Amino acid sequence: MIQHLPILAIMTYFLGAFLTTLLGHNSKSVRWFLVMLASVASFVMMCLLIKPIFLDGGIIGYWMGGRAPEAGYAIGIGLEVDALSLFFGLLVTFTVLLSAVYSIKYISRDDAQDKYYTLFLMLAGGVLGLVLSGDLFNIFIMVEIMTFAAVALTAYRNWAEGSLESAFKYLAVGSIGSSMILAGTIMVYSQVHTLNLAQISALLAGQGLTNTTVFAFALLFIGFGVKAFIVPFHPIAADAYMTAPASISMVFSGMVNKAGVYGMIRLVYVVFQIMDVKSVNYLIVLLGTITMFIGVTSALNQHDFKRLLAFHSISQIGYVITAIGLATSLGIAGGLYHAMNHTLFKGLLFLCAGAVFYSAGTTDLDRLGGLAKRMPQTAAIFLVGAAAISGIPPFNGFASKWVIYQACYEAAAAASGFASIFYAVVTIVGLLVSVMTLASFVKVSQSVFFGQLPDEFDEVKEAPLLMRIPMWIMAACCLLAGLLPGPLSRFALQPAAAATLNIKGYIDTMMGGGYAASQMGDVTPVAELDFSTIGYWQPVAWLVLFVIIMAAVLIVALGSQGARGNKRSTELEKVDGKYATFFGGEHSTYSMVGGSDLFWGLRYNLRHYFGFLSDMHSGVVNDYALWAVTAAAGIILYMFLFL
Amino acid sequence: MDILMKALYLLIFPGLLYCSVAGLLLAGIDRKVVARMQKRIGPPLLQPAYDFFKLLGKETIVPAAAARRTFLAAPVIGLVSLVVTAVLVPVFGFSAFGGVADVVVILYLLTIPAVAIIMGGAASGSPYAGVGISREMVTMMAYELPLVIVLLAVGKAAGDGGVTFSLSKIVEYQQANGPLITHWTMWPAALAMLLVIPAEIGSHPFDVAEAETEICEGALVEYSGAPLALFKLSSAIKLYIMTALFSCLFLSGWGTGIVAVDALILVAVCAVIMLICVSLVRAVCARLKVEILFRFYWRVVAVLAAISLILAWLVG
Amino acid sequence: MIRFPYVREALTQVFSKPSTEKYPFVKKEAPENYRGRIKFHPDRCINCGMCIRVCSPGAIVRTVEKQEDGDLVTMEFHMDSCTFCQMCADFCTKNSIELTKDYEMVASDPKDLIESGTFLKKKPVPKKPISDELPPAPKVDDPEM
Amino acid sequence: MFKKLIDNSTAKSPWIYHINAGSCNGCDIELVAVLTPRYDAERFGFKLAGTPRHADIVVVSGPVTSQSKERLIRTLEQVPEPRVIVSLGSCPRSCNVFKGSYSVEGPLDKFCHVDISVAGCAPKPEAIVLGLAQAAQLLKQKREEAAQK
Repeated sequence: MIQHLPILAIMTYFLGAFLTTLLGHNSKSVRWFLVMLASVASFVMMCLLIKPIFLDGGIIGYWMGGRAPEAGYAIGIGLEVDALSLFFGLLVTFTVLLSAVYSIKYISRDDAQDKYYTLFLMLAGGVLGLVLSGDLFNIFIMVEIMTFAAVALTAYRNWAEGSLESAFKYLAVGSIGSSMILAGTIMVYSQVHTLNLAQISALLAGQGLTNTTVFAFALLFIGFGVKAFIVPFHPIAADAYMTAPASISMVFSGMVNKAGVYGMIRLVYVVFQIMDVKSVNYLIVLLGTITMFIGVTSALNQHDFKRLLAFHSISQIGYVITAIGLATSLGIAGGLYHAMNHTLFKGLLFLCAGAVFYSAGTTDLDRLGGLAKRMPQTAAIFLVGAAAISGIPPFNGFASKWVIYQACYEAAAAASGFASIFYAVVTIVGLLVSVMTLASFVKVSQSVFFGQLPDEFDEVKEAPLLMRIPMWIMAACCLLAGLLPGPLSRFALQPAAAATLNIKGYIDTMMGGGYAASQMGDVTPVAELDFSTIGYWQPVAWLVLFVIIMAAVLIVALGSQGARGNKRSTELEKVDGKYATFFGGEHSTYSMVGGSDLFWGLRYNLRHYFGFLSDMHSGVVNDYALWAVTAAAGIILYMFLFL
Repeated sequence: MDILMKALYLLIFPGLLYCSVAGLLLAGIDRKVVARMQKRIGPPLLQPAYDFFKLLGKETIVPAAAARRTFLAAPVIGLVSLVVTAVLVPVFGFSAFGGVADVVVILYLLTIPAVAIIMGGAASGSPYAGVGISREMVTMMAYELPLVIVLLAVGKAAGDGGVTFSLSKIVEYQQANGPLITHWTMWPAALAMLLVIPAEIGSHPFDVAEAETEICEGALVEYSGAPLALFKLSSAIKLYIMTALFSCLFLSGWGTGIVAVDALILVAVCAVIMLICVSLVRAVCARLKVEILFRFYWRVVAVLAAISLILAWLVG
Repeated sequence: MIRFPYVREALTQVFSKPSTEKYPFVKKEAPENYRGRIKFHPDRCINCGMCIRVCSPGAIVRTVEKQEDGDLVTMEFHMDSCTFCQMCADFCTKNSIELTKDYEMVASDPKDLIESGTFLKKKPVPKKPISDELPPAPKVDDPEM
Repeated sequence: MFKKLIDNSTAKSPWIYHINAGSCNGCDIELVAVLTPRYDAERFGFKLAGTPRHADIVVVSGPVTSQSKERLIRTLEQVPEPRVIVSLGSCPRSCNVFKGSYSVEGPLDKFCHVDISVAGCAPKPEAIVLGLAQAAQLLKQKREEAAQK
């Protein structure tokens, strides 16, 4: 039974999509029932896999139609679920479940909801199929399904300004990525005459790197890079995240770009097994560092809540890629940890943006303000998300970033000469990016939730309960993931990181025992995992701290009875100037410091850099495609030069 | 028992009581000495304590435009995180939560008080606070880069070939090899750290965020009474923590071994560090503009720290 | 980029005597010609009203009470309304207004800032029938007049 | 004991907020002179606060002009209790030479109770120090009265 679960989970999504189109056209309740059923069922199936894979350390191989390899060649389509796949599978199903719950209310005002849910489930099925697949061509097909569903969902609110445009950009640049993946698949096939990942891995390791393989690797790497939206393929992500509905933005940042990250990990570590090649490490770390820096500095410049979040999404993916590129067990664990945390807090933040959009009708930072008085719960949840993404203890972002810095700096210490300085600089950039992340979330909190409340938003209501439930769940997860790094690393991260390096097991599960040894000769030993430094803090101490803070806050909140509360500012000012905002004695008027005017000291000093960034994000799809192709050419060249 | 000891650490010795007393005393010394440098008599030594207690007795006004909960919770969060930081900074050989003490943890914990001020200011709904938090944030980004580089340089120098993020390891290294300040490679980093301290605590030439003559105390504009008292206490504790951190990074490795005596010596050392980097600079300088401040930290102080880092890599 | 001037100045000052005046504990003489608290000598006033005419803020109030043997004149100098320009004292022919060196004019009760003096201005002696002789020159220094 | 500590501290750390309600600047300059090394009001814990929310003592100078009246009242309201209002110079008490002007609405005690008046035009810094010291004592008294209630 267990080995059927992965394919069932994928099929549930696709079946749900099919049935939603068929039956859900007229009836809201049928639609919701189908969507919820599909997402809950898939999530439960993934959860059922935790025990055999995470805890028992097993790997599930599944041949569709029972077509096991014949004569040493894998002809059938295979699914292979190891701890790495399951890790991402869990993220995907969890995100889909929460997003589905959120969508019920969020999408309720739009028309063509059945199409929304169909595409939504197609997207989910595509990503889940990608991460569970053990077949390279199947991965390409899933990437295509994912991309086209994502493009259509980006343009779902086609009445909104720019949505069709950004969908077109996504389509154009995304197609470049897809075709790279297809081309890479063809190259691989021409070399080893098989499409099964396990077999490719075994054969490639046996044959060593040839020009064809290097080219194939470069193409696949670029393809998944486009799907992960690393710089310079990122402008499409910024547009797509901004114009897509918030529930879809959450899915994008929670799983669509994770699909790219998963592809990279699978490629570098399992299929091509070239994590020991220093030049590839440098390239990945460099790309990751550039991605996180450009992402965060672009975010500092944004005027739109969701677009800002989109750039942060790019930046956080940069962290993940950097950590993975370090090719140490600590780095992989940190990267996976951060990938998970990114799903949690970025999803949370996108949901907050959605709640603001739902209630106030806009996400323009220069127009919003003071919503904490009208939407206190959303504001509190947002603060949790902001603290988590900026890496403030005790939330999860801190824990994973800590591991990444540790990994970076240890890599720096282990390396010598130029490389060590390079990794040290990466650590510094990482820490700086974290501060800049904090800065831009200060900007958001000041411009959206705090500051002055403009009159036009005086009647804004709190987001409905059905939207708040997923947000609270994610907020709780953010705290838990930060407080319990020990169990998490023991039960999820260590198995996943170990699976990444357990190539022999991966191959043998699919192709039969001893296949890896027969093809590869000397089997790469599983690298030792050293998590001694992960037990870096005492969660109990932090829990105590958290309780103390809560108690203190409670005492203060209860103790100051004399202070007046949340009355309407305008009414109160008429009777009593005492509670009016100090305005140098003037009657307080709306004079909000606009979101884009914050940090002008920084912006003034870095004006040339910011100007360059503005020029770079020209908004012209030709430019973006040109960037993508140029970068692709550069990466291919690099691979040929140094591999 | 373990919990009890932790509570004791948090509340009494390296925690709340000790660091408040030390911080208020240091702030008093600072005000007195600055006054003497300016040819004045200056306030009594206990003036910061008087200020604190007076503010406790004042009325607390929450403006109608403020987001009440955040407004009141912000000072508490800032104070608690500072107390935790104080517990993590070793007093010479003594360290309350030995294994936890870590430079990155401290780096992040030190951002929380600034974030608390920013959140409180943002929640107060005042445009002055808006300007204040923007300046606070820019100041923070300005000094964070050199601070990061300094910490990494020290981590490298004290890593004995490798690197370490652990404060207790840094202290151990200094116990074995003498204070890091005796290594010439660390001199630029020490200088950079000295210049970071006044910005971190928001003292005079770098107090753009709380410029009371320009933007009415910036983020604190709407605070009164007890919350304001907590903010003032926080800034005093920050004074202690930053100077103690300096002494831990560069001057540690000795001490009598008796914790009570060590604590007193630490306060004295902190006072000396503070007189050099805070009081003297404060007495002779006029407030900077925020963009000049930013440029100064990224172009001068960060470069100083980076020199130290590179030297540590090359020599060590 | 940033200069730290006056460092030596600051350091030497730490060890030198502060230039602060220890005012509330050690009283200090006001400088020469300081125009402080008004002192009114009612015994010299002749009720000519010149001071009231020259007082620009109108800080001097005169109340007159008719009595049998003359007018009971009360001069009130409102120091909380005064500019301390000394015009009244300068114009006073009898030197009955004096601006002292007392500068500690602090009051929680506004009445403490009023300097007042009362004197009786006697009615002139009934006129004698006009004689051919010239009347004797009036005595300038007569305080009773 | 804690209460007594607060009471005593109240007299020792009075923070000043200065409002110029149309003053000619004479008194303002003298108030600043009080903070200079020569008079050094910081000896007694005085400090110029930047916002009325931090203030204990509000020092008002100048006759209250029609332009400044509204702002003055609003700012005075925003000072937390206990507070002491000190009038600096002749103008706030009586409008001085400006009385009767079409643009002057004063004096100050039309709008609020003035606790301490410092006379002089402008007052000598010593007088201001004395007045502020008295205001600090009054502050403590007010604090004790408020605490008893």
